[in-house]
Amino acid sequence: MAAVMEQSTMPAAPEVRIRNLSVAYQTSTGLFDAVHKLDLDIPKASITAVIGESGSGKSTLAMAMLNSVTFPGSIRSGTIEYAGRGDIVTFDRERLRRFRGEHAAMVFQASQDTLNPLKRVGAQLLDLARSHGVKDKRKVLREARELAERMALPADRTLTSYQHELSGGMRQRVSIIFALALHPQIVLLDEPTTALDVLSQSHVLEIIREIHRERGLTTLLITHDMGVVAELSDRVVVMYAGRIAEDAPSRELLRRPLHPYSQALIRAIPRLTGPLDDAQALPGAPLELRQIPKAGCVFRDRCPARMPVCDTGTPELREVAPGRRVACHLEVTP
Amino acid sequence: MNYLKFLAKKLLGGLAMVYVVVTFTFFLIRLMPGNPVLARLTSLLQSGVPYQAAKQQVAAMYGFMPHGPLIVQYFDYLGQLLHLNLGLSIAYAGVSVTHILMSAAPWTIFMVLLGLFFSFILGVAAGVVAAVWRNSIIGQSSTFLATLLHGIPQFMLALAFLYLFTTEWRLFPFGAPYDAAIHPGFSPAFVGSVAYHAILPILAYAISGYGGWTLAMKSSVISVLGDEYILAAELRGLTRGIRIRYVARNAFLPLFTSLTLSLGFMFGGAIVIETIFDYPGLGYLLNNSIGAQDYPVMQGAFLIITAAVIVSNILADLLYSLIDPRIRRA
Amino acid sequence: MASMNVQAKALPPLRRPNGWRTAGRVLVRKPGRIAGLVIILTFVLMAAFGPLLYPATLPSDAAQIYAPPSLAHPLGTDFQGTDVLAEIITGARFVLLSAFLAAFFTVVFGTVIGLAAGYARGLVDSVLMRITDVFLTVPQFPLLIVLSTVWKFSSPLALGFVLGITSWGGLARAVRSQTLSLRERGFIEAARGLGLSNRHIVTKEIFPNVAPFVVMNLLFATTGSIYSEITLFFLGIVPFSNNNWGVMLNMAFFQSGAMYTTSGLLYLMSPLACIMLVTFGVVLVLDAVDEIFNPRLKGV
Amino acid sequence: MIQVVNLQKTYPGTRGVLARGEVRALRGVTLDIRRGAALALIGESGCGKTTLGRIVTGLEAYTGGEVLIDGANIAGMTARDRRAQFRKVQLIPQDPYAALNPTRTIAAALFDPLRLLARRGGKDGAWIERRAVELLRLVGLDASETLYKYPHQLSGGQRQRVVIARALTVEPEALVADEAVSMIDVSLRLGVLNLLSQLRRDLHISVIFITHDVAAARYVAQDGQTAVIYRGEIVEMGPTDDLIQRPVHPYTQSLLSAVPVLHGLEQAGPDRFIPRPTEQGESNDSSSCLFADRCPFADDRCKAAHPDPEPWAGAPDDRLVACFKPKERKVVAVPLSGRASNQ
Repeated sequence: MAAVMEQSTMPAAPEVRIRNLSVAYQTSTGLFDAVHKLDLDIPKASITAVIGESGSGKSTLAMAMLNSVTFPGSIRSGTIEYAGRGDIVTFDRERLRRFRGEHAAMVFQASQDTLNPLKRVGAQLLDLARSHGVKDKRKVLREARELAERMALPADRTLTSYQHELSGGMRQRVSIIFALALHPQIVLLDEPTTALDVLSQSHVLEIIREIHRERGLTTLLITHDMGVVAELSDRVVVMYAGRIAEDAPSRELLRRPLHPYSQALIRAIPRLTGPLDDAQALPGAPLELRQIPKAGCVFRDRCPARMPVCDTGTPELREVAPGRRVACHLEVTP
Repeated sequence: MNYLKFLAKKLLGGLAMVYVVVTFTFFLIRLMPGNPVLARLTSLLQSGVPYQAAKQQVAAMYGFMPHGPLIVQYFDYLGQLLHLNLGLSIAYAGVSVTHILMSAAPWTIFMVLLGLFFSFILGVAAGVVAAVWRNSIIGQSSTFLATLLHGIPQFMLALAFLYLFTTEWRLFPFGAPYDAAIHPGFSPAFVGSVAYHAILPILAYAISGYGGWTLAMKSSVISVLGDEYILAAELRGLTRGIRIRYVARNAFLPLFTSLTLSLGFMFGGAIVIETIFDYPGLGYLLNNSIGAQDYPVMQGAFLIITAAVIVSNILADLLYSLIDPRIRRA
Repeated sequence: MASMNVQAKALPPLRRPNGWRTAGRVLVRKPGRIAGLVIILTFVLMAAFGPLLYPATLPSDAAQIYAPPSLAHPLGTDFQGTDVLAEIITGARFVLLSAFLAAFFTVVFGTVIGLAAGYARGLVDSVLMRITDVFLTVPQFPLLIVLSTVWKFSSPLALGFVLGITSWGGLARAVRSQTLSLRERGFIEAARGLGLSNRHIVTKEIFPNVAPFVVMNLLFATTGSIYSEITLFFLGIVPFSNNNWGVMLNMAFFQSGAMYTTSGLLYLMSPLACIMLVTFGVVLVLDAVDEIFNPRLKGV
Repeated sequence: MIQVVNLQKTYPGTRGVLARGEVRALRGVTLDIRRGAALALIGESGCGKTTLGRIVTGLEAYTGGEVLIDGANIAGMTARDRRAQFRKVQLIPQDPYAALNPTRTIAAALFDPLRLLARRGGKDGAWIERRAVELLRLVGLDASETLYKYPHQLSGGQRQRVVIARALTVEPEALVADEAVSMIDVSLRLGVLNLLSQLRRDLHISVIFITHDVAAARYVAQDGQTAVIYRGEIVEMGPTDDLIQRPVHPYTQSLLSAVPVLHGLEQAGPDRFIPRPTEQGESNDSSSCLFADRCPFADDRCKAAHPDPEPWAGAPDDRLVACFKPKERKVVAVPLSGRASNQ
């Protein structure tokens, strides 16, 4: 297991290469970066988690990765290169459409209604196949049925259902079926288990893990839950206020977080064992878009280790060990 | 099974509504200051008709006796209604109201439904355009036109049409449903004449409803465009054609609520449009019956207009239930 | 910034947001809104003081029939030689007053019935909604025609009441459905759990949430009522007890054949233009309503 | 303080176009919460725990059994008395965004209930404002920064604190917190959980904490009781830490197994098993164990008869388990040896 992990976190040729990405939102008081000058490589055949709270920019990053940031947001600068496919930011409309769903697909939150309420699930799968010029449409349906069986869904009933006839947990699994239907290489999971309770969550995580391994997918997991990160991902990127605070192999981050924010996040997890006082809440609240300071460290107001330099100097994201990056003025050693 | 129940409920609701309206008009007319029935009786007596004959004449006219307990009159009236007997007209002495209404109703229903159809189809299409291309010139001018037309009262539109098309340019006739020189029948000449005479009123209906539909469809489309499943469809790479179909069908549904609300407006508008264009439908009849104090005709026209609205309402509800699986599937 | 207030721990400064001042500020924020406000105010002044400027019966001059615009008659004269401008100014009061009363009744009936049905639910709701259905289904104009046979609505109050009572259905239904969904929101349940009275919940918790919608409907209902009442006068359904814009239209169209002679065009067009101007003013102001009531734009 | 005896709630099946059979949300729940005590109710969504919370706060009616508040049976009370009783039990709902009226300031939200109390106690307006400031301080908020703000100007954590402060205005004897932290940012959740425990200690308020997050339950009810609910029944109940460390019912074990393991900090318990997902269309038949069709340890007996809660031999005084084959299993993750929590 450890060996597998080592391999996947090696900085070999990345599947996705994000450079200098800024995504801004236009508000009545100006233009604000939800994602700010972000550099990130997503290694092939691994599960990379992006963790962050509200306003961290994690969802914006996910949308940017499919070049689907919608008004009033827009990609201001940067490139998102997919291995062998090019920079998605420069794709024209038709190329972008083919790319989505065929090469990279998204699994949505259980609480989201991602199906057309007026059409049966099966008919919408056929729409998907037709949109991407699939010849053997029956194969798509057959595979969807197999996936449904694996996910403990009654296959025939599911495909003939309308959305309102499915429960939250079922919709979540149907969303996975849609994402996998066209055999994409890259899967983006947007809070896949939020709004599910623990039992459904563990089951969905199990399925994702299995299919990821079977198909050799490159998976990006967006979440706010450190537990999900620990269960599923090989590598984790901690985001705060549109910037990467820390980037490390998951187990190492949990074992020894370097950035004060990562430390605080892990310390804030209620635990089943150990003294209650071990866990502590972080003072303050996550920043809203327009509160993000232009200069200095964005985390300084909530940081227990704040220094004078944090007010003026913006900490660079620097590599402190192979595969570990931290953006903090503190001297840290892994 | 459930669907049949749903149907039955709708129909019963409609019947109950008709009953309420019938009762309402009955008592309203009976409670009028200077009861028209008594007034008629008095005027007959004054003109020298013997009491018994006058009473019979009035009874024949209104379908009931002017004296006697109200409740008896009421059930008598209901009984007559069930036989589609609405009494006799006063203005067109001796002609049965049912007969008058039957010759007027087709014109109104024909024009209102056609007007509604055109305004609905055109408005919905323009609404999609206004929403999907809302940031371009086409979309914005569609919105502007709709807002403008929606803001102009129906009678003003009708007046403008009348002035422009009949007085200024003399393009269309007005004042009759067809050319008096042509014998009614299923001949091309007759149908052509009917269409020619109906164009202006239908246009007035259609244009006065158009703006409202465009604005309603536009806001519905914009709200659907913001729904998660449309974003999901885009992220799954569905083609633009399929996505527009998803949007249009979903945005279309809420319009049925407005459709039922607009039916009353459309049929009510018959009064305005038919009066302005001198078109002999129910609205024209209703308006004229006031001046002529022709209460049986007024009452009948009011009833039949309301009934038409109720029936169209039920049809719209049924249509809706056929399109929306959330209602269709038990 | 959060640590600045450490020593100020006593009572908080009473910086309560002032609703009227915000409303004023919002109204003058865009030139369009100012224009709308000016138009509406002009007509309101016209309605308030117009009739005081002229004698009760306007003078007519048989020598001046259909006179073209001049200094003495800026909008010309009508078929009797009466000054059109004077007719417009004196006719404003009846039209605007009854339209406003109609809108007021519409909104009061619609809001009260909608709130009651949505909050009480159950039997009260069913009964109120069946009544609403009847009023929604029966077409307004035909109903008004029938009503006009029993009731001469010649005062603004009577006409406003009749127009109001025939047009509250849609609003009641909309307010009801909003109330039903608000009722399920956490803050209403909390208020009930805290033992606050039903009256408090309806007026202080639910009503502020439907208020922007209600005010918007008040404005819409005003223009809608102007149309309806003008239509009634124009068609001659309501007896002419006084001079107003609707009567002018009726006279111009049916009596004096203004459609066929260009000389009477101003007589026909003047009331039409006024109606359109009032509508235009309302539409311009309408876009400020949401901003005035949106708490996101209030306060700090 | 709050007692429920054999509480039942059955939702009638819906007739008409979208027909559904009747739903038994609660099938006879018996609980007793003393003044100042803490009770955690854990279970999956749809298990009935939220319904229970809504019933004891007076937001929903029940169809069978009894609810007693301060020893007084709610049934048979006049509406007025019932309201007064239920005022002693305040709900802290899941969604702090919906729980505050967006059109009103925090001050208005706090003043209204305070005004009721002031009227009764002959207090004046200054008392109301003073009390509001005091309550805000009690829940850890600075009144000068919150009192005259609108809800949208506060963060999720602040809002939930305001909701708690508002509940405290009527001086309740119990708080029912229904998933009260699930919509708050993770870094702030513990603060709210700690606030609830603190209020319990300082004000002697009972707390009923409803959640599917076992770890969060532990933070509020560590020295109290935890009840595990499955399909409207209590399947296991006992002192919180003992129940978490030594779960006996397979359903409790599956819930605990499902809690993500923080690999790197801890390792999975040796007996951990991944439970099967919920089957759709479970039968309403209560002549068998309701968990039998999902239970990996079920045998014929479990399908033939229905187990009732009974004391467990391993801790007969304070554990109740409704299982024919109670067995302790080590499913909870344990910290990796030599690695205490960081720093």
